[in-house]
Amino acid sequence: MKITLKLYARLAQYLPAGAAENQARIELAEGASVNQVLEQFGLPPAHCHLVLVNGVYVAPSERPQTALRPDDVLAVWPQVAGGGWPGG
Amino acid sequence: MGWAGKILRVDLAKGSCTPEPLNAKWAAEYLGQRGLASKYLATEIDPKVDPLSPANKLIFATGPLTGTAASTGGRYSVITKGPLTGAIACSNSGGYWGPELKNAGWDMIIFEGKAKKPVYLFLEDDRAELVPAGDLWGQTVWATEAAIRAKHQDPQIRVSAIGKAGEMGVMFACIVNDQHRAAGRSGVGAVMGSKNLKAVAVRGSQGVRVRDAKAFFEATTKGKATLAANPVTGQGLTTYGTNILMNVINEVGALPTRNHRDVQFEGARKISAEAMHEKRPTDGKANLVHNQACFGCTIACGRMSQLDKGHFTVVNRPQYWGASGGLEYENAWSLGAAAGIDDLEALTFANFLCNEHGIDPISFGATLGAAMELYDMGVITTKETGGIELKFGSAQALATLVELTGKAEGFGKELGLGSKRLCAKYGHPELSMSVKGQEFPAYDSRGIQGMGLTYATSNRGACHLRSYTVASEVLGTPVKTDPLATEGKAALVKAFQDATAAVDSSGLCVFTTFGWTLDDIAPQIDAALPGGWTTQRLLDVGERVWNLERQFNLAAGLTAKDDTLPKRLLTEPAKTGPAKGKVNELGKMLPEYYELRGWSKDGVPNKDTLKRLGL
Amino acid sequence: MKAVILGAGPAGVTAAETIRAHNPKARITLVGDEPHPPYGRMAIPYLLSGRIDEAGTHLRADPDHYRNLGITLKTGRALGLDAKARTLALEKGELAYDALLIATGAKPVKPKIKGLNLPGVHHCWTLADARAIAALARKGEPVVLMGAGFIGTIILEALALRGVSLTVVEQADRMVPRMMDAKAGALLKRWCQAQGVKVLTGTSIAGVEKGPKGLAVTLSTGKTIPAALLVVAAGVAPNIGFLKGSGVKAKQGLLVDAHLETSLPGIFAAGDVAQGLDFTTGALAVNAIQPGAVAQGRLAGLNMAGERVADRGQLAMNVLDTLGLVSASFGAWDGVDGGWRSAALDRDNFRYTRLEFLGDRLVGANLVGIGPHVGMVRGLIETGTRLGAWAKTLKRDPNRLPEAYVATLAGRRD
Amino acid sequence: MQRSLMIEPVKCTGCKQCEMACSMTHEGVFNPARSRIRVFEFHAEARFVPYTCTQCAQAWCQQACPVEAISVDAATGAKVVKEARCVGCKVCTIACPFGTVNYVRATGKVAKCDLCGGDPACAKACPTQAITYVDSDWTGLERMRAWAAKATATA
Repeated sequence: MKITLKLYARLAQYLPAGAAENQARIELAEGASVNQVLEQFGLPPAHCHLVLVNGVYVAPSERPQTALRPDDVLAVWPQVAGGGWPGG
Repeated sequence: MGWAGKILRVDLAKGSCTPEPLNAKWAAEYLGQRGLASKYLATEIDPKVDPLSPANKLIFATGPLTGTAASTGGRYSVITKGPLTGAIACSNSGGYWGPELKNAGWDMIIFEGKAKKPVYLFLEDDRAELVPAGDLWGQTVWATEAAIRAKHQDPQIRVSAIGKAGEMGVMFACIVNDQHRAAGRSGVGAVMGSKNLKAVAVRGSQGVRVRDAKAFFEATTKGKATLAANPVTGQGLTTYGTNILMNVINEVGALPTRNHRDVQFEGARKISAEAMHEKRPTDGKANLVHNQACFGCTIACGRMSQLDKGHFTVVNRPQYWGASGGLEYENAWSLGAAAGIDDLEALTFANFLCNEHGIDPISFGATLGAAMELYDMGVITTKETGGIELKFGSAQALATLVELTGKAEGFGKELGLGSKRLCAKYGHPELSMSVKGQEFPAYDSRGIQGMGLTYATSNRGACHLRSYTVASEVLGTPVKTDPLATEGKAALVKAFQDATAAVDSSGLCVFTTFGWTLDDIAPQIDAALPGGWTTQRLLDVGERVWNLERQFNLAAGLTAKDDTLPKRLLTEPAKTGPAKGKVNELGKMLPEYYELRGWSKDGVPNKDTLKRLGL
Repeated sequence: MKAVILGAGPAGVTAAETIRAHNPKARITLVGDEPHPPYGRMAIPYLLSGRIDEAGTHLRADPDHYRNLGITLKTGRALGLDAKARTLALEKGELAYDALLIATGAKPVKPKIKGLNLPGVHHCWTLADARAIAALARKGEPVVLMGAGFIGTIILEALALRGVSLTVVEQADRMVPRMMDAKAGALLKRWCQAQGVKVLTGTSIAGVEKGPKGLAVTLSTGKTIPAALLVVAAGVAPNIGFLKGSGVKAKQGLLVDAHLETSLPGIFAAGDVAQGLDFTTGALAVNAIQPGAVAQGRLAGLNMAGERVADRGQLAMNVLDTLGLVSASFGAWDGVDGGWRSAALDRDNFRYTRLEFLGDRLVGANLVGIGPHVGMVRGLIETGTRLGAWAKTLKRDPNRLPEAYVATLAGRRD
Repeated sequence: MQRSLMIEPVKCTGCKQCEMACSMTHEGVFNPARSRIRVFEFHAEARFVPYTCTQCAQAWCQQACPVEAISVDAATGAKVVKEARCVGCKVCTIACPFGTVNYVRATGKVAKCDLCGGDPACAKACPTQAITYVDSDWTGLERMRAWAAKATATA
């Protein structure tokens, strides 16, 4: 099955070759878990702070048993924040 | 000690500048800056005054840590009754101006009345002088700063000024210092313009003392180490700035797009921090040049950007070829997604012009988005716009209108009304995406429920800087909560509101709270000030400030009915993303919030609450 | 090697130290004509104003400094010179030398005006003068100062700080006419008057007589004013009288080449007595200023020690504190042919900045009410740094010079 | 090995922590106007340049002083102002071609960087290592000294 993997900020360096604009279509075995993908691409677990499947947060404890489905979007960020415009 | 102990009262009508001692009792209760100046304002003006009348006052205030080596200790606020909202306004700015005021020996400046002719205040240590500003009237913020520095022959003078927008009463005009740092929201610049006050120029050489220099050094050094070790304040914000959020908020389905018609923007990535780092195909250079810190800041989230000289916005306009303040998340959103525009260079240009002319990019972009929806509906046509095709996604319209709005010319004058008045004028008040007349920032409360309550209850109208529950609901700081749930959000909002009010009163930047709690801040304040400052005392200050602001607004005529959201967010479900099918469930959160605050069902603070807080 | 240095001011002392640094074996004799350890004339006004004591004027703080360096101090006055025999005649005895430095400095000029020999008329030049002035310049006493040139204006401050009732008489149309332009001079005058000092420009002293307060000073206007003390600061002339007939060539001062050597081999000159290369004009000029004297002393010392080092010329420059108003001038402050200027004047706040350029290079400056980093002016002038686009910026706002300096000279290190 | 301040403007964010550390160390107050190091801002270039004395070998300031109020700290190589001897004549301020000796009205004396006796507060306070205190070899000090010599001199 294919899913979309999106890696942002400093994690972009872990995207496969040929990826553009922070994302890549990747081929996975049916039923692969979130954690399997993170491991497959060598993402350091400590840096996988915000892990979203189709925009929904997956807590670290759920990542091993959360199975991905075809065309899911898995997006990952290190710890980030913004919030805004400190002029306001 | 922390406080300079002295404030300057400027009667613009009389042309007098009078020093007076800082009210020490109030300082002990309200700390400084936002809290303390709000106390002065609430005590000194009738809350019912017309914000743009001479009876309103305009206060520039620093906090006790402003001008010290505490990380981010470089802030000041402008406090007044806001014209956009009719509520108390407090807009916070960084850069170098606030510390300069403190270094000149002043905690705050209170402007009263209205000058007969345009003036600016020149303050050099103890010397205060109102200088005729007829030649500066009509000038941009940037030109004003250069002219004042040249006139007084001191390039180190710091200037806080309005552009033509403030002079002309653009309802979201702001006050800009150091090229691109602004007391941005609620139209404080229009109040300044209504007083015929062009600028406040400051030069200080007296310095800031703290109660216990050794303890202060230890506390601030520890604080800096904590920020440096934190992945957000030590690396994330430093490297990517706030606009790292663009893709995050889009992914969670809370990026307001095309005047909140949509909650996800297909062009989000093109205007994100990641894109700012990439080389442009046109000239091979990145939009982002460097990061910049405000005074004392060890985070340095500020962006410095440089445009592609060949871009249509600046071709043949070399005055915009240098680096200047780049896109923060809110601005990238408001100038971009809110109007459906994905041209990073055009957004950066618009951002430059917002700073140059002194308008709030959030309210400007959101108002442009609302106008585009009216255009899309056929309510506004090229007849009204003077030929401008106001289509969603038009970078050309953005570039043209940011300049017209900054100069309050043509259709820019209409946009200068702000979305509430503009939409009402064209018969569609429901299309103004605002609370109490102030436009939303960059989070759709259908996808982040707590932000709905944040916006509805914010004392200065819709605002993310009063309680940033996004930190918890999306970013997992300090703990992750479910953005689509309403349970527990009332308590979360109250906690964020009180803590933020305390930080805003200290002279520090609220961004430190990504790495610090009040437990990190209290020792720094305690070392700077006499009287013993603990986390609990700061929380008390925060709650006191919040209730003081609330009391002001109630006295100004606002009621619980104003604690609400536009119909669209309460009734039109999100179309895509995780929040698809959801509306904001404010009704589930608001009563609980009132109760937690110790307020009546009508949102009025109970007697016990007021007594407990010494109000 | 026998090195004799005549004159124990900054140039002489620096030369002696420089020779020692390059030649451990040289026999170095430093001859002064006053009975004190070498002191800085620059410090005398501060002695007068009470900020320092006499020890505070000493060029070197350590009393054993010269002994530790093996420099022989000698008090004496030179009478003449035998260049062939390489001997210097003193009032008491002779000194033989292999290399001689003449660093005898200058002495104040006494104009030919009636009454300047009366008691109560003093120059302000030596420590002895300072003592005499201090005795007369008491709080509230009327004091007249003749001359508001650079030295006069420094003395002005010292006198004013002593609380005397001071009148300054300057025959030129403005204060410090050889250092400042008319605008700057006018600012200084108005500032001094605001501090309670009477400044009469375009006025001269016609004569002095005894008077009820001690002296009566008659001005060119015909008016006569009382004075307990008249201080004469009407210019200086190099101390070269003893060289008459020696063969050392002189005009305004002793003419020296790029190696600070006079027309006679082995005889060098430095400091206020020397007419050396001027950085700005390329001509020979007497630049009687402290840093120039030191630089020439150092160069002369090097050349006397056998290091052939050439002078690129001394930049004329001065800094002045007039009762709290600090001003400075550098190089071609009055402009050069084909050049251009950028100026900013704020009369109310006593600020004036005038920069003179040739092309995109800075060549001179007049500054009143100066900000920080004033030395950068020297740096830019002496390096001849091309300012490029910054020249345009400075044309709009001359006070951005420190930024221009850092951007063009210092900021490009990485 | 003598050490000196290495300044790398490309790392500077303009936060002025160095100025505050300097003024607090020397004056007991946070006051950038009294700092001996100053960060220059070049906004249009997004460039910030900390700037202070290079402790140049020529020691223009020391040479120009008429009363030996500036001396060399043997341990650090810093040219140090002895306040007790300084008369405030300001000759050093015009003599220093780097413009890094400044007159301080409040004290009537001049002030300049003294390397804090070998433990510079500015370097410790810099959050981005734009200012570091390193072996002189690393700073290009010799290059700078060569520049100083060429720049101004007389040599």
